[in-house]
Amino acid sequence: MSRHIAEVVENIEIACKIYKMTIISNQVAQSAYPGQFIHISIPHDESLLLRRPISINRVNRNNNQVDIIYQVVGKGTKILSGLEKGAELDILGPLGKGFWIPKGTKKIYIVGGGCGVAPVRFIGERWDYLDITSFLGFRGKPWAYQIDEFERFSRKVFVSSDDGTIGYKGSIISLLDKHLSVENPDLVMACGPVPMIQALQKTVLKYDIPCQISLEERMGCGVGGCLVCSCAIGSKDKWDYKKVCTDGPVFWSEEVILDGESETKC
Amino acid sequence: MSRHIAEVVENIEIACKIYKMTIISNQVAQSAYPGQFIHISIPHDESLLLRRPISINRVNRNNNQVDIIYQVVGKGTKILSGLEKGAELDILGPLGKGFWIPKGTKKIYIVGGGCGVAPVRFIGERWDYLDITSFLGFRGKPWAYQIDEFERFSRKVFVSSDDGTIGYKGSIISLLDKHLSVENPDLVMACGPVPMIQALQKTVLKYDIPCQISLEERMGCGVGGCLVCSCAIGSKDKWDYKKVCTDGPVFWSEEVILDGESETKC
Amino acid sequence: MENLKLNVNIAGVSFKNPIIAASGTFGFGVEYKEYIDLNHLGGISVTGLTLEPRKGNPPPRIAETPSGILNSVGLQNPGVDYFIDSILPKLKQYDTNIIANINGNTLDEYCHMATRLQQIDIDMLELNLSCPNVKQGGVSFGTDPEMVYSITKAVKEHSHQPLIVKLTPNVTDITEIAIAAQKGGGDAISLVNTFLGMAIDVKTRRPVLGNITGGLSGPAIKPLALRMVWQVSRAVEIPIIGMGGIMTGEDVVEFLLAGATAVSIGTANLVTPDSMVKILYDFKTYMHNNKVSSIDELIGGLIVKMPT
Amino acid sequence: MENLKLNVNIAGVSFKNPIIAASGTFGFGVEYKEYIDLNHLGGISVTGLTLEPRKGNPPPRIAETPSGILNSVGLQNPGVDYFIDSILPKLKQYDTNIIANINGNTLDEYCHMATRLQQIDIDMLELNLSCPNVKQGGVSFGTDPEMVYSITKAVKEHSHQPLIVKLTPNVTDITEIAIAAQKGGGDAISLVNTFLGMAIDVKTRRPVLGNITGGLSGPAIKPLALRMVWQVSRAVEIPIIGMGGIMTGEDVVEFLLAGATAVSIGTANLVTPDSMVKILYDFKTYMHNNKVSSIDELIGGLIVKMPT
Ligand SMILES: Cc1cc2nc3c(=O)[nH]c(=O)nc-3n(C[C@H](O)[C@H](O)[C@H](O)COP(=O)(O)OP(=O)(O)OC[C@H]3O[C@@H](n4cnc5c(N)ncnc54)[C@H](O)[C@@H]3O)c2cc1C
Ligand SMILES: Cc1cc2nc3c(=O)[nH]c(=O)nc-3n(C[C@H](O)[C@H](O)[C@H](O)COP(=O)(O)OP(=O)(O)OC[C@H]3O[C@@H](n4cnc5c(N)ncnc54)[C@H](O)[C@@H]3O)c2cc1C
Ligand SMILES: Cc1cc2nc3c(=O)[nH]c(=O)nc-3n(C[C@H](O)[C@H](O)[C@H](O)COP(=O)(O)O)c2cc1C
Ligand SMILES: Cc1cc2nc3c(=O)[nH]c(=O)nc-3n(C[C@H](O)[C@H](O)[C@H](O)COP(=O)(O)O)c2cc1C
Ligand code: FES
Ligand code: FES
Repeated sequence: MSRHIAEVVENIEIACKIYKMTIISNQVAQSAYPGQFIHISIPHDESLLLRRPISINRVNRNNNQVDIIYQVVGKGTKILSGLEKGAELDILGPLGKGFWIPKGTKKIYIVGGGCGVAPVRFIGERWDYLDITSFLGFRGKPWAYQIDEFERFSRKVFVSSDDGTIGYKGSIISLLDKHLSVENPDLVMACGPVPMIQALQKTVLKYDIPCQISLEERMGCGVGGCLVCSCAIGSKDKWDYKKVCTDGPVFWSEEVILDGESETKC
Repeated sequence: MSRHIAEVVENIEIACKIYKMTIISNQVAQSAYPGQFIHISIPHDESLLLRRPISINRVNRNNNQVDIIYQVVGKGTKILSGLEKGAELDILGPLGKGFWIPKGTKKIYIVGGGCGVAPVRFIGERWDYLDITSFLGFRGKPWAYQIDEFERFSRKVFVSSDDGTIGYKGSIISLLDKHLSVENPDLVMACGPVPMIQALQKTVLKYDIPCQISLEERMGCGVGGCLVCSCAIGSKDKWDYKKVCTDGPVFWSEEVILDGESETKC
Repeated sequence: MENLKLNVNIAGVSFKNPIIAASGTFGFGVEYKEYIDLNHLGGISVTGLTLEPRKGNPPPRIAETPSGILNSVGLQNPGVDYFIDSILPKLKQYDTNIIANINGNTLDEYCHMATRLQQIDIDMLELNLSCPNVKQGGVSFGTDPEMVYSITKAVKEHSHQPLIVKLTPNVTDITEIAIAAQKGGGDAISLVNTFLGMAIDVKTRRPVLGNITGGLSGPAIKPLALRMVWQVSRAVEIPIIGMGGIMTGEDVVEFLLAGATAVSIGTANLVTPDSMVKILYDFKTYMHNNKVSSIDELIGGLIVKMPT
Repeated sequence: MENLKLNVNIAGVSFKNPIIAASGTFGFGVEYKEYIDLNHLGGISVTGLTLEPRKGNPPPRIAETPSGILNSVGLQNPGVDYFIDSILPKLKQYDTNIIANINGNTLDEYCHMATRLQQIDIDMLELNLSCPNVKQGGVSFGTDPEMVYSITKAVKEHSHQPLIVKLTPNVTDITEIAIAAQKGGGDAISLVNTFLGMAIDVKTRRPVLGNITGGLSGPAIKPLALRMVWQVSRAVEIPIIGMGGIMTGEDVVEFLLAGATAVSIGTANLVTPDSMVKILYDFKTYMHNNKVSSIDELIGGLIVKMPT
């Protein structure tokens, strides 16, 4: 929770238009936990005012390196992708309320879709003593990344793609559904595009499995002051707008009300 | 007169906050003549919409290199100063109606003040067969540049500075005045800050010497279409707004009406 | 990209594409002929004309602001007669629509100009009721619906060409003004002109502009212009030429979706003389990539779920 | 830099420096306490309050535009009672002026809130007549001088604290509205609130904001805000709190020169939580470098040669 300057150590394209950037930030490396994000000021172009929220993919507490993974979708991420080793980034972080492990949790399923694969990797890195099974969905092979990293901490990794070019052809949630019909983990933890999250919500409800999901919403301050990052949390009859930046981005699945019109990109 | 991409070959600080940039542009190198300028789009920062007009300091027709010299005064020139070899610049040019040599001209005086020294160098480079005496005024030694270049084509170079740290202490126009009182060139050609130009106008009038001066005004298009770069040209009773970008930047001294409130920087 | 339908019809005048040079930012067109093929443009709205030649405002006339520019040209122009005699013949060599942007200090002057242009071979008249740099009794005509109505009506009676009414955005309710222009007989509406603004030099403690205030244009105003186009398109029947900060093909799409039938490009011309060709190319690329075969699919095509 | 006079007086309330957090962009202040020492601020105008708690508008509530942002928060807040009971006590621990920004749907609601706050230990009331994201019968109160006059007058009768009237810039003539606020008994004026704008996503062909339109703030609007502050400062006697796109110390100088007595910082807080400290530092640096020992030299200090 601080504003500071982080140095870029590496910035490489790891899949189609998807970049992994490693920065040095002891503040983030030492205190971040899975599901949290950093809020990045875009350098060079003053016409872009807002910071960009990007989740933490991994931290290394020994050398203070922090990895983030981002897809180039607009002007801000385009500029980020052009930064070279030695560049300086003005960041805020770590921010947000991330994933947490309720008492007694032993067996978890990790579910990631597209860019949502990046943040959930941190779960496995940090809590590798749990019994982890991972479900990763991609558009296709050119967009897939870090499957090997998940293999390191997962009992098993299931992969699917929309076009069948890697793993099963079809939605990762139908794959998850099959597994839930035979085995119950203590907890599901997920991040991904809105349609995937909506399918997930139905599935975990059906099997009555506790599930934490990480949401995305357009942000301003990132620190809880401007109220622009609202998402509807509660039940259909009784809900409130909560802040994705400080109340989330991680919420209990059954409390998240998605209207289906929210934007997604990957 | 074209829009094209020029590559930066070199960009170095040659005096306090004054940079010399060499770019490759065959369009400019082959057709530019003294007093013309290029109109540079500032890269990286989209909040800065307008191009920056910078005069041509020298061209090399053999290797298509073009030199410009600029002082860092604001955001645009600051960004220019950070460009490195290999960077690409979107430029328009060569633009404007520069200096010209009326028939029969043999002996000329070149007068430059501050940043105005940069454009008048091109006069001596191009028309070095003339009998040239140069008068260069600077704020002080840290801001002086290219005196040796003027020595190559000048019979004599006179230098002055406001603080006396280089050359005579005092205004370059009073030095010019002394010389005009004993010798009459066929033509004076000048560029410099408004107060210098105003003093020059009085001096050349006193000795009745033809004088061409190069003006600066805030610009939009640079090609004569938007009418924002106006300067008053004519006589006190009968004047019109002319365009610095296409009717100038060079005008006959006796026609230039300066109200004394125009901005200058160097 | 060759089979795209790009042409639009505005008040009976056919435009080969929706890209029109905005008045005052593209001179009389001919200044740009070495940078851009004028035949590729939908139309050109020439520099604002007045009955008599005008010198315009004292320099400096331009200031750069964040993603915008302020200008205070103040309608410098050689007068309508000079335009007709010396400029129009050159311009007529090109295959593009010519729009005469007319400006008056009085209702009489507007009518006088319309009459003078009646028999002249131009495609449309654009009634500028909105220049923020020239004031009549301190208030510009364009902020009062009744004035807009009566000037439009009077000019309409004196003009043979279809009449575009150009609105100022410096008003509380733009729809009220647009409706007045329609009621007065305007055949199309163009909006927006510039927003009144100011810049101060903290070194000299003086305004940057010689005229103190000036008109803001460029990307900074795009969200405001877009909102006005959207509001007006739902309030009137006549077509709209939208403008304000268009720099890319996608900006054109935004204005069409909001309800404009064509667009004008202003500040982009000051930035780069061949902008309009680039913008048209990018616009066609958008259509191609998004499988839009006709521009008509985009015009007014915004999908809205009205908030409850 | 230690001997600079930075304090200003607004309607009898002393501000240690001219930097005030703009309503809605700085929460209730306490959200920022880990990033900024609240004791260093001249004042904090808290998030817009309403009588009852409000949920606000559907997401997305923010869009980025060139050098600006559009927001459509729509006054999400826990209601005035919750503010008084649960938030104010925390805020009162800091040495800075607290301004309560109040918003009503009816004249009654405004008066009710003023009454409720009468005995409460806040320094000033800010009457927000200008939120573009919440409408009453389609027109916001702040665009009608008579409404402004009567609401100001009524609230003044119910309030003990000095009253700031916050104006919307979405009007034809801002001076008319400012004069009405002064006549109604307003002790100060703050301007500008946001400009109504819109952004469209060309991929989905939908508005970016859940509320379709939103309020534009940030550097894009600075030239417009500055012009309005300058106009209003020449039209009224009461002090002005200027805002709109202030991101740097030099921006503060521009607003003071134009006639503001203090300034508010909005969008800059969304960009970086400790912006105000940096802006204050840069402002002091400007004063130091330009040998300005007192802020009073800058207020209204614009040197103008009126155009003829
Ligand atoms: C908590 C959180 C964590 C995120 N983690 C990641 C991640 O690890 N990897 C990744 O690739 N992306 C992540 N995103 C999405 C990422 O923030 C956007 O893709 C990015 O901001 C787009 O910026 P741009 O300038 O390239 O796009 P533009 O479309 O040009 O951006 C315009 C504006 O919209 C905002 N915006 C656009 N898309 C989104 C979006 N999907 N979510 C939020 N704001 C958006 C931008 O921040 C900016 O303010 C995360 C978003 C949130 C809220
Ligand atoms: C024909 C011509 C030739 C010039 N040649 C040179 C040269 O050879 N070397 C040099 O150092 N400078 C030259 N100048 C001045 C140079 O254009 C400005 O110093 C430069 O544009 C400042 O840009 P900035 O972004 O750093 O300053 P900012 O103050 O941030 O610029 C803001 C805006 O004001 C304009 N502006 C500011 N100062 C001037 C100025 N003095 N003249 C015109 N526009 C200005 C900028 O172009 C920009 O649009 C020339 C100007 C003209 C008109
Ligand atoms: C330098 C300049 C001069 C202008 N002159 C005129 C004019 O003479 N008549 C007119 O109707 N509009 C004039 N305008 C307004 C433009 O036509 C256009 O409405 C406005 O700039 C918004 O579009 P933009 O953001 O693309 O520039 C002028 C604008 C600029 C920048
Ligand atoms: C996210 C956001 C929320 C706002 N909420 C309020 C509000 O509740 N009450 C109010 O008077 N102004 C509100 N405003 C307007 C600001 O206080 C300020 O007037 C405006 O943003 C212009 O200043 P800026 O350009 O520095 O942001 C809000 C602005 C933003 C960006
Ligand atoms: S982004 Fe400002 S409250 Fe969440
Ligand atoms: S800069 Fe446009 S006419 Fe000279």
